[in-house]
Amino acid sequence: MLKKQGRPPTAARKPQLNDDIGEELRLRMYGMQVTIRQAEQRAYDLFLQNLVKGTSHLSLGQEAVATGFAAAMRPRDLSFCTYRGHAHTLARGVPVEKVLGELMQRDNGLMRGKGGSMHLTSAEHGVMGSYAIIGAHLPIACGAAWRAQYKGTGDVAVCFFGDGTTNIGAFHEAVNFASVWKLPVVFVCENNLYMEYTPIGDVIPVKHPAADRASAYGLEAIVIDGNDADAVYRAACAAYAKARAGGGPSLVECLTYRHSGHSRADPATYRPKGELEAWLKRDPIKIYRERLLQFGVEQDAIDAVDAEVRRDVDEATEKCKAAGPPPLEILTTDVYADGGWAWRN
Amino acid sequence: MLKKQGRPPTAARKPQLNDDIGEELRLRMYGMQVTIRQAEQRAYDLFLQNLVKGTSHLSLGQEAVATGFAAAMRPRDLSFCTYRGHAHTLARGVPVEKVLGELMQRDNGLMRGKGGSMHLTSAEHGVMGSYAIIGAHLPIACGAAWRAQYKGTGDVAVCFFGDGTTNIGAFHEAVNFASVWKLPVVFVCENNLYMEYTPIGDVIPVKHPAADRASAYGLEAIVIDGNDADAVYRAACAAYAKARAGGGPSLVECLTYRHSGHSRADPATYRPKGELEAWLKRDPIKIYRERLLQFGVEQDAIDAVDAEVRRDVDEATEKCKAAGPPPLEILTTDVYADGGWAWRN
Amino acid sequence: MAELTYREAVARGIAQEMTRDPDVVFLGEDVAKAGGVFKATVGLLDQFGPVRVRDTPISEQAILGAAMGAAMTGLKPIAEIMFSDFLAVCFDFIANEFPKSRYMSNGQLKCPLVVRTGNGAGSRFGAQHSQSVENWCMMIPGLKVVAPSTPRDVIGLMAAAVRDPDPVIFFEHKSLYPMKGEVPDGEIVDTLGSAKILRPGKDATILALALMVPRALAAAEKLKAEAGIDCEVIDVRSLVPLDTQTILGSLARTHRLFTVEENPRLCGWGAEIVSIVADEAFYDLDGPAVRITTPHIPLPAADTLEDIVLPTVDRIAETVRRSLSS
Amino acid sequence: MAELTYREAVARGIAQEMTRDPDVVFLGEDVAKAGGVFKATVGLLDQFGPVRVRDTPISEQAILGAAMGAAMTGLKPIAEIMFSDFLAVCFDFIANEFPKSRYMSNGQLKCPLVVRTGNGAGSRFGAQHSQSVENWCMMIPGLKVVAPSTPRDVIGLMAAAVRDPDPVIFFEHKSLYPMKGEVPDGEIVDTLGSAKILRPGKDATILALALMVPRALAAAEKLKAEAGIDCEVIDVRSLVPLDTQTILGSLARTHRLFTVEENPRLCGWGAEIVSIVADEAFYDLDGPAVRITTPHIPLPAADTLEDIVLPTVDRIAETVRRSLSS
Ligand SMILES: Cc1ncc(C[n+]2csc(CCOP(=O)(O)OP(=O)(O)O)c2C)c(N)n1
Ligand SMILES: Cc1ncc(C[n+]2csc(CCOP(=O)(O)OP(=O)(O)O)c2C)c(N)n1
Ligand SMILES: [Mg+2]
Ligand SMILES: [Mg+2]
Repeated sequence: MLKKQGRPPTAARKPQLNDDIGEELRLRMYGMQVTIRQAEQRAYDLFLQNLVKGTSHLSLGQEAVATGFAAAMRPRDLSFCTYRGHAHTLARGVPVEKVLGELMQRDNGLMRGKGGSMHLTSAEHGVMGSYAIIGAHLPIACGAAWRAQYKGTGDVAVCFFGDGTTNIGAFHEAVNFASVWKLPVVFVCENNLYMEYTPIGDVIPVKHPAADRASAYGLEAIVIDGNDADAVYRAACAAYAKARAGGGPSLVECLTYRHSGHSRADPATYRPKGELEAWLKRDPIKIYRERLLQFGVEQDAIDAVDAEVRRDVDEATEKCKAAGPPPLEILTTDVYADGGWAWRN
Repeated sequence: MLKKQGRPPTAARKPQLNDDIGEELRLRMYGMQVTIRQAEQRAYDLFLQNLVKGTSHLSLGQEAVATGFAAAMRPRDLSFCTYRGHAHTLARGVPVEKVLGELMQRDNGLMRGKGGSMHLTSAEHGVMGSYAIIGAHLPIACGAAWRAQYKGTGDVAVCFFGDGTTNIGAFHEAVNFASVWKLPVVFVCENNLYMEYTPIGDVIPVKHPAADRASAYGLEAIVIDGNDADAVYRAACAAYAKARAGGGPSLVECLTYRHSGHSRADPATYRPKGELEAWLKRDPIKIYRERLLQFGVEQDAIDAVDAEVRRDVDEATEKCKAAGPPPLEILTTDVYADGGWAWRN
Repeated sequence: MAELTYREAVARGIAQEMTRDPDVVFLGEDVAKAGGVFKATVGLLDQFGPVRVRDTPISEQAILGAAMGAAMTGLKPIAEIMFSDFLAVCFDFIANEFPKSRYMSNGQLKCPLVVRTGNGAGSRFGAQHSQSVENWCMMIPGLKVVAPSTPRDVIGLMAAAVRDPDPVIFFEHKSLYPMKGEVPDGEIVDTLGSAKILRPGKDATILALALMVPRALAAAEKLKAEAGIDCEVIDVRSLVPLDTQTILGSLARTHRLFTVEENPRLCGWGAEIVSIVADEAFYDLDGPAVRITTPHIPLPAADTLEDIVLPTVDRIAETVRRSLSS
Repeated sequence: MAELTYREAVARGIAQEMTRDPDVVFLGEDVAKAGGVFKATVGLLDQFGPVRVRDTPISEQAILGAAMGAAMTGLKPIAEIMFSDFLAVCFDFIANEFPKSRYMSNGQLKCPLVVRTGNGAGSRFGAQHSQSVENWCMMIPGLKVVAPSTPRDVIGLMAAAVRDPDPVIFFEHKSLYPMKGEVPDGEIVDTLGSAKILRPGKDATILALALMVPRALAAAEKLKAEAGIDCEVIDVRSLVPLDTQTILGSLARTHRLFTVEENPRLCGWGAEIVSIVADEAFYDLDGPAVRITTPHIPLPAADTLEDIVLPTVDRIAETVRRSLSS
């Protein structure tokens, strides 16, 4: 009663910076989202200059998912990504240069151009690979979680995938397996409404591609706002805590949207009029910037983050442009553990 | 009130033979269950005499499922079975001789010994194959249903599989696909509590391997008593009617039990004490015989069915014993549609 | 006569068959509304409607299984598996279901369907989207396997595949999609199991498939111009059935054999052919039979690496030249 | 020295490695409580407990995927795929995941695991449970592939496979499970990539694998006794790495080559070896290299048919005899 009467309505909604997330982490999460955004926009520019080779799949608009889940991880937790994995890779702290270098297939790339944009991997950052065959990495993440369980490390394996991936067999096998073995793995479905060009609603008989399947595996149906990094962070913390406590896997569906096409080849003309515009209003970076301001963070501080990221991305771009192609000798290295490719004597 | 007071309690429970199923169909369903039982027992005897080659998977105790689903089919409806498919094959009217002949790998077998016990097929009876790789036939049944939908034939494809099969990827893909395309296919899960030797309860985090997954595909959870042919028949009728009306697929879980081991090699020692005995009390043939008696069918009439089946099975056995092995020429026939196997000129 | 791209030829080939036979249906991921990720099936939805041209979930096993069940009961499905690398996620249908049901049922069941799929390297897509996997299918008894190298062959072999009563795996080469070629007007129907001598020659026989065909031809021209070596170039086109007669016939004239394979070396189609030749044409051979293949490694993504990994015109020419002069 | 069955050797081989290294774990369908459907893993659950020896759902993709993720992060999993035919339902892991992750990551990821699986015919199980599919794996760059023919080799090669830092596909032959052989006491560790000359000879080299090894040996004895032909018999044992030196060395002495393959003909390992020989040892050969294989058909179930479909001792001997005398 006092609350309702005594305070002005704005003050009543005045958010607290010293909540469970706090200012420092929020600034970090803001910076990460901006880093992903700018790095991917740069990737797009470089593609237009014919400097990004092969394909590439941007997460523009989905930055909050990668950011929130990564921010809640411990260093030894492991990420398993898809071809749309730049965001998740950057979110674990992999330098922009390494990612852009790989997209440009230069010698300074994360895998020196051997893997390409769809297979970003940085074991030292816990990014245990990006997988380009739909569904494959869900069972693989189970295996990493199994190892954590076996060794009692307390580590969590986190596996990111799209809405369309929920219809492939490996999804079903993996989530069931993880649930029966109570593995510390978190399955994160980024529901961006589309597969490549076909709306997910056309190919499932339920509303939520992941959450409406959760009960089949004895799991809770979890749907969160994937464009709000705070909501993502909190869901991640809960899922990780459950996993670390021996409570088994979680399946978290994040509602989000990709601003650009499926891949660089896709102008995304299949989207109904107004859909993009509506989602742009819910741009995760816009939302987060507004929240920071609302929380009392200064515009200058925010601008400083943006500028610093831009410097970083510019510098990375220059380094990549200056880097050479991978030397031809690496063509046949690292097929086998002995470093070579000999299949005969 | 009148009912309760005016009639003696037995009369009150006196079942009506002229219900939706009726006497004639009931006698047919009884005969079919006995046929399956006796044919499979014979197969077992022949195995002990070393006359059944390869493997074989009996459905002793599961006869009501095959019988009820087949009895509700129209001649043009299609059955898709597993390696445990003798029952479903017989239930569509395939002669015992043809089935035993195949198990004995004789020239009079359904496929002249080329397929063996795990692949019983009789296209003329609508048995579109028995599949020995877990899960494969679920998508295939979808295809047959797609053709029925495309041609507007009103035919239904019926696909039988076990509890353990619900954990393989193809199950998930097929049921989702069928639901989205609203295909006239009925998925029948025979939950006999075990995979090969491992209890299904050990490998799923839910109670019902099929029914607890139904909602993931927008389907109703249906669990029936698989040892009561009447219950099975009614569930089948409902599912087929829905399918023919364009209502799409159903997923029906039948609770049942196999009296013998998984395959001929399995003494089934992994079963807890008393489990088999408890289920033997619920033997589908025993249940059905009692029901017929209760319904006023004469013991003599029932015995006559049993005796006729025995004659038939005996005769089939003799024919199979007399039949020779397949001629060696058929080794290379029917690889391709031209009848031969030429992969080169 | 019109000039078409290989990509356009795919759509025309499918359209030709869908027009002819109402039982031909087409399904796959993003094939209908979007016209395919390679834009090879643009226009089919408009022309034949959503009942015959259907988008599916990302469920390759369901796609191939549905195709099989439909084929078995009377339709003639064409199923797309977007990238041939994805045959691995539905390989049970390729290896155990399609090719065995007729045999196991002693001829009771049939499986007349076509799986078309984007095969091969050159797009800098990396190891999981660039493979040449025709051998995954060639080694399975009961399948037929074709891989056209020109727009004309795309249409003709597509027609042959759709009309064939057996399961046919149809490999389209991703790097050939933009290539243009002359295509006659009207219906085109080829036959499965016939290789084509594209360039007659007397000094050596070079066998090639799909993207390797234009490279083999260019290498032959180079060899002629630079070394006076006159190679016969044969487009194998169909791995199963295999036109052994054309191959052995050529060898009887040239006495030397080279295969140009995009696949990684081990157990490639070239090995099979060389083993046939080593047995049946041993006394025709004047020197070693040599396979020119992609090294037995996963494929790299980087353009510079990818460019040197597949057999190049130079590598083909150099290998032949050196082998003939030793 | 003890006499063990091939089946018992599997359990002993696994036990040897699980005892040595606590990071070795074992998973599969019905492998723990039931001791495996072929009873090849009886006793492991009792010895190593349910944390290291685990039953799984019928989810082959989950089994192989879990093995891979565990391998990648430090365990040494052994995964069972009950029948090798089922590799088709999890082939993405075999073809696209295991063998490519190290390469694509430029050496950052590792995949030290073993997939063991029951391979081959002879049990009258029919086309979907009898195949010899070692070639499905041999053709994939990045895998290693072994197939022992004796109890001793089962243990030695299992140890080598488990200790190997790369993914190894280990083919056990179902028809060999009951076969007995002498096995030395104590630890046995073999090396991958070494073929074994089991019977020296001077007139021809016969290469065989798994179940075909005893048949090739018997054929060699028959040829010696009946035709005075002295064959060298080599157990190839490891398809990748391939011991080309032993094979080429033998050929340099005998000048004639025969392969005995259980696989259907097309793209078999014999084709690969013949193609190597046709290129590198052309001038060593005194006559055609001949492959003796199962015909290129799905396998029949019936005993009478199955008995004639695989290469038999008589067919091997007769083929060699006729070829050497022509
Ligand atoms: C097994 C397999 N099938 C198809 C593809 C082609 N493909 C790549 S991305 C994609 C769409 C995936 O959609 P979703 O899971 O929603 O992820 P998103 O791309 O939206 O992040 C498809 C079909 C593939 N890579 N692997
Ligand atoms: C893909 C595949 N994995 C494993 C097997 C081996 N296998 C044959 S039957 C069976 C158990 C199946 O259990 P369920 O589905 O419950 O059927 P039931 O045998 O009880 O009728 C297994 C694991 C197989 N045939 N195919
Ligand atoms: Mg999506
Ligand atoms: Mg069962």
